[in-house]
Amino acid sequence: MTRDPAAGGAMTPEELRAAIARQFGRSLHIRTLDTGSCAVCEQEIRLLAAPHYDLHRLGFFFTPAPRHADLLLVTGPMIRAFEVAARKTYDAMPGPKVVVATGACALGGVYPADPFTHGTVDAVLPVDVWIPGCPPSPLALLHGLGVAVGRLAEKVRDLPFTADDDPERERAAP
Amino acid sequence: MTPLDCYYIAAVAWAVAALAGLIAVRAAGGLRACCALSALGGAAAAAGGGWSLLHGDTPVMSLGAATVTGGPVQLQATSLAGVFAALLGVVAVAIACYAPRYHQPSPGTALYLGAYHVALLGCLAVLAAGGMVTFLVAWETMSLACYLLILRHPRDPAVARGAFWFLALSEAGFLLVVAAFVILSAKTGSTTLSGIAAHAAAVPGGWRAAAFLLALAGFGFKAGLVPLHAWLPEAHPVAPADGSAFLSGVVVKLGVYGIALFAFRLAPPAGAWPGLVVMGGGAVTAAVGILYAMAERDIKRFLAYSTIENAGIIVTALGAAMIFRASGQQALYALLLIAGIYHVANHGCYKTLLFLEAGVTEHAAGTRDMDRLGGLVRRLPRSAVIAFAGTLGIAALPPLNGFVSEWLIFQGLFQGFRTGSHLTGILIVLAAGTLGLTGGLAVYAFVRGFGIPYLGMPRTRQAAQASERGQPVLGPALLAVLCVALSVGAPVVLFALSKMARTVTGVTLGPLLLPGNLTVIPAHTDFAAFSPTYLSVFLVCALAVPLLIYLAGRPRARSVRVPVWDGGIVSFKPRMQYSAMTFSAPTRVTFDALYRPSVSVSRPADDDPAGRSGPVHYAAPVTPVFKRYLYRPLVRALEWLADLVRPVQSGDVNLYLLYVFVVILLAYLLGSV
Amino acid sequence: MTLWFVRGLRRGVVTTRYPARPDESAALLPSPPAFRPRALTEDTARRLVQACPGGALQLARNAALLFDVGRCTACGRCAAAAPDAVTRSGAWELAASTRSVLIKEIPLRGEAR
Amino acid sequence: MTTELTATGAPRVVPGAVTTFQVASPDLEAVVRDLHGLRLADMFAGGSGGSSPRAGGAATDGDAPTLRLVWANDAGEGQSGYVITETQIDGTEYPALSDVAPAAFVEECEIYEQFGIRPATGKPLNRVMLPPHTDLPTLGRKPAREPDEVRAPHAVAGEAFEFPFGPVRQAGVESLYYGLVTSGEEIVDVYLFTWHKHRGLEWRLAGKTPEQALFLAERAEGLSAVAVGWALAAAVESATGTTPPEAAQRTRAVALELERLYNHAAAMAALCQSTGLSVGQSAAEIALERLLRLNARALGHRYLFGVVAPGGACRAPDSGAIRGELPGAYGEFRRAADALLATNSFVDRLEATGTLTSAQAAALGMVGPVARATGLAGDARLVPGGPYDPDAGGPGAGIRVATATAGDALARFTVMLAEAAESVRLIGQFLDAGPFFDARTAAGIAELRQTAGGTGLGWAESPRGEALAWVALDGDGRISRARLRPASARNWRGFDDACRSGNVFTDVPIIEASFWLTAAGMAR
Repeated sequence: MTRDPAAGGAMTPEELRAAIARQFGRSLHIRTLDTGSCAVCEQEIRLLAAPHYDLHRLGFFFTPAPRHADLLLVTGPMIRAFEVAARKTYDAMPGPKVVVATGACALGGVYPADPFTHGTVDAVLPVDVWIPGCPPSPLALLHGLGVAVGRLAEKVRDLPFTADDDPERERAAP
Repeated sequence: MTPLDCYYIAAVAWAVAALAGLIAVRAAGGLRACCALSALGGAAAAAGGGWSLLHGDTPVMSLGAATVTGGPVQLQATSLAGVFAALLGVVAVAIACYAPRYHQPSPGTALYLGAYHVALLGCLAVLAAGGMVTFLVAWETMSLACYLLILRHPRDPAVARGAFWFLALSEAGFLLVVAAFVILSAKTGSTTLSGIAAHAAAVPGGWRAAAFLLALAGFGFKAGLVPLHAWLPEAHPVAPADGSAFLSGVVVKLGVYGIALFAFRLAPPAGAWPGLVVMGGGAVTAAVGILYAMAERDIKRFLAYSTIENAGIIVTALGAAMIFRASGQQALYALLLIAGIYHVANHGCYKTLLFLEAGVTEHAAGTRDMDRLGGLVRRLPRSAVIAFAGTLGIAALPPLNGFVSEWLIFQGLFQGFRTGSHLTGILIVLAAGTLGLTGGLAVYAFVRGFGIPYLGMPRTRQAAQASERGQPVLGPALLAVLCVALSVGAPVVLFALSKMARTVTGVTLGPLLLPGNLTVIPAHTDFAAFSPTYLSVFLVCALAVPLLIYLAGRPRARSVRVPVWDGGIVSFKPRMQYSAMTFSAPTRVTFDALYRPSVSVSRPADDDPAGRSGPVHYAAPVTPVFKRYLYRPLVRALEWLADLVRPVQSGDVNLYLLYVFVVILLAYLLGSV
Repeated sequence: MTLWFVRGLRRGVVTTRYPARPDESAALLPSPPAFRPRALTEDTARRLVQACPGGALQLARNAALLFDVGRCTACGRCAAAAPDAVTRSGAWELAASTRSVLIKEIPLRGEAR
Repeated sequence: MTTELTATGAPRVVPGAVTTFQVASPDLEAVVRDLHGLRLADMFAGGSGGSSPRAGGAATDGDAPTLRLVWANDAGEGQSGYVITETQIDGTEYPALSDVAPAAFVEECEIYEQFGIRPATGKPLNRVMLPPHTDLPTLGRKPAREPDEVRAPHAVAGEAFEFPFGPVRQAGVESLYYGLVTSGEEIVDVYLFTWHKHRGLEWRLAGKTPEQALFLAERAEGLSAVAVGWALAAAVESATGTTPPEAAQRTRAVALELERLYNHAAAMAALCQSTGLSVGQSAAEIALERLLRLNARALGHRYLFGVVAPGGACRAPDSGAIRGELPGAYGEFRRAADALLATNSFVDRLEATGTLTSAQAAALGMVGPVARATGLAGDARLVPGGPYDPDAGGPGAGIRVATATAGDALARFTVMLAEAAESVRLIGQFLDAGPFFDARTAAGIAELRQTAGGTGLGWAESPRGEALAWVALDGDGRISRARLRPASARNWRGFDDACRSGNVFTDVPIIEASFWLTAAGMAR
């Protein structure tokens, strides 16, 4: 895969977010890529544009053309047979570009690496942001997009996922 | 020395070339020599034509005493014919530059070149004919020679059929032309054209009308007026490329010349109706021609139909000119005559160019089927550039020449309101609308005609392996330059043409057309104006602007080159690109009534389960309306008549003697009455 | 179209204010488990690892439970396997720009160390 | 109940049960002709005894796979049931069934890819699952040679061209490749493939415990997770002779109807999108989102994952939440639907678009709304037994199966609307039918009886139509061969016929939305 600086492959997330904040300001275009999902992540992504979530108000837009896309929202376990198409899509995007692995499949939670699938997206594409969840709800996706462009802080960093009688618990719960 | 002397030089050169062709073309050297002579003749004819434009008509001069033609050969260089002669010369030069690389030295080529040069002679004689007998003999010579040059490969049945279509229709036309001439000369008692023109007053209106209509039909066969156009799409594809270039570039124009001859020089019928008839016929021809062109995938058939369209445009202009003359609008009369003749010159150039390039394509890629070509712009860059110039010209896009003449024609037609009669005005504007539709479709058709073969991916292996090594370039390139010149140098051309118009119509257009400073106005200062020269310059500059902007603002960072976005499919295949037929599908759907396509989809056997792999055959051929509903019945009727008269041909000598006797008797009786 | 216009007016605004304001509908979402170290003995942990279908839970060498939040599908099988040791974390803003921060180390109960 | 069936013996469908017949390979074709009154619901190979492939390894070339045909009787009136014919295939060929029953064609291709056995007639087989030029593990013997590419040579001779669409299509939809062969306007032909989404689920399921298998089965086609999960659970239960508690059955039924509701709302949104009616799309999506939130509140997951478990159900629905929310959410749905039906620009685009005749639908074995829109009244919920059976304590008055006759996109849409109304009624009845179990103590799950091997067929009516699952268990209760057949695996094969019914290629998105299938379900 082409990992030239212009294509944003080898940037550190900080540089990348700086570049995005500089270049895209308040409008960022999203290309989605299904590498073998079960169609639920796609439904949730479609709902991002629905009245309840309306990601356009935040300056995000879906675009069918990777040429116009700044952010690649990848779902599914990256099936090997789809690798060519995935690389093509990534290469077709102008840099700097962000790759967001979306959903437990894309993070290796459902399918192991085996003859059929790579198991995770980052086996093929340089992932910049990971969004857990099966499926990640539209709210989680919004948060993920916010993290991707550096508008929202990551909260998961200081979540211990240990319960009872430690103060962290309160911060974790909404 | 007069323009005629140039014609003599041309004639001699071509006659020698014909002989040289017949004798010497077994060797490449002979081929080149023959073509050199041909080019010399062409140059002479062009010079003579141009000269006679400015010089005006020469007096009729007769050669020799009684000859085979039954009377002295009468010649005259008229300025109307001058334009056509100049075009003839230019086309001859271009083809002479083209032929040596296109043809292989062979007996077939020898015969072909012989016939071709005889055809050139015939055309020249038609244009230089001062007398009706000379004209008719020359005309027939030209037709027969053209028939022979179409028959380059006589053993191929398709070729034979195409050639026969040409011969049959030209003979039919010839009879009508003869009838027209006979009427006029009988009524005027003169056999020279200028004589007929002089005594035109003596011809009763009815006879004038009859003569004119006969001539219109007769020459209409050559000019390809619908529905008399059937030979063009049949003959053009089967003839060699330069042959079909010659047919479209010159022979068709001679039909136009004949119509102009009868409409403007010889006894033209009075009243507006003949003009309306001509204009209507022209408009219909233009529309039908371009519509059928949209349904063609064979490049040469496509170009042939586009020739029909352009002939229609020219004839429309001439018809409008007749109308304006009848309504006393002398300036517009002259303007439209000029515009029509201008279009003759333009079309002669770019259509010849395009046919020659079609020949290059056919030799380089081995097919004329657009849907088997593609991507030629990379394989044949030079011919792509040249063909692009021709395409811009024929699509009437500035800065090429087609735009100038069509602009003038439209400006003339839009002034139909000046005729005074509402009905006429409306009809003229209707014709303008039809031409507008035609022009739009022409752009569409030639986006297809250039885009499908030259752009995209090669659709077949031959197309992918096409190479322009050894392919002729000079001839088409010459014509491309001429196309640009005819547009940039429009004021000069118009100056010459206005001289011609003055000789023909007696109207001095000068300042009404060219107020100086390279501007052109359509006969009335209060209507419109533009300057082809400045427009061309401006367009070139305008082209430079985005380039400069790009150069100024191009990204400083290293740009990344990635393949075309194809939706991520594994491999993009040539069959996934627009084909010629699918590109024109919208038109074919819109004008369903005309095309009557018979759609047929055939899949693997119906008992097969859905989704089984298998080829799907799809075809939507267009119904050849005119052939089926006009010509086939005619042919049937002829055969029926032939059967009727067969008994007369018993083969019994005595019976034939009886016929002779009866005829003599009748002649005697009639004579004594 | 007027019909739709009127409907839209009558329908009013349903759009969430997130991220400006928190969205209460997030409380309904399935969320990854949170573990009670007190109740997390070694064999409980082993049961949890067994129960997890996505391999999000693993036993680390230093007797800690490795919980990969990224691979967790919040299927609830671990909670079913050991209700006393596992509860609902309620966390849902889990996006991370570093894969490693999604992998949590849950200490097992004291005497296991 | 396994009996011999000769070519002449008429098959006997036992209502509400699965009757299995042994058919000798030579008789198979004749039997298929006899059975042709029934609907060929599925066809698969493998699972012959205990010698089936384990996870990670293909079977040895030696074993002769068993060919199983599943036939459904859609008679309704308590007569519905299933018939399975088992045939031992020796060698590499079996009688060509797709010539008799066209519905079998796609399965013939799958079986060739997975087991290397093919119909006796040498006719070409398409590529369905296996990507080209890959050496993926298969369930049985590898095919002798690569299957043909779909619609390999298109001899459209320039009069038409292939409009390539996908696999990466517009944003927010699944990867799916269409070849639209169009003459510029109308569609001459359509073919599609989804092998780039093939996740080898059936290969993965081999060797899994039923619990692990269900986790994957739900993700075979996430938008009908409940139906596929239920089908697999039911298959396991019938293989082990377990009967889940009634409360759990009702839970599954509630979940299934909730799934139907949100799917039809989503289909409505997709239809609006495909017709460019964004106001309608927003209205439909408001309804959809409310239904999804209802799912989350009632059963803990927006898409109802993890509700069904082998032997019962993990979670009990929150009756109060459903009673409180459903009327409002469905009201949104209903109002949007009514407004759409009153919008001519919308209705006109759907009318006479993507028409499928009932003859085609029957020949291709269509299921669900697609089939019902052509007048075929099949519905897996009509099979006696289970929570829907009025005689077994199910909702009164049974199920009113909504059908239409036109077979076009509009008919499918109206069928969906009627089904949504019916689902609301059914949910109400299930909630009234009695108390659910307490979810915290897993009382909803009956212990699976350990049996030495055994096979079972399970079914459920997903929003897209009948979902089937078949399992063979080995001695220690693990799955030795599982067959998943979501409705999408069936209905895509009717898609190209619907597209070819005189449509222009801007109709294809509408047809796709009105079918409302998933590529995931087809590729598995």
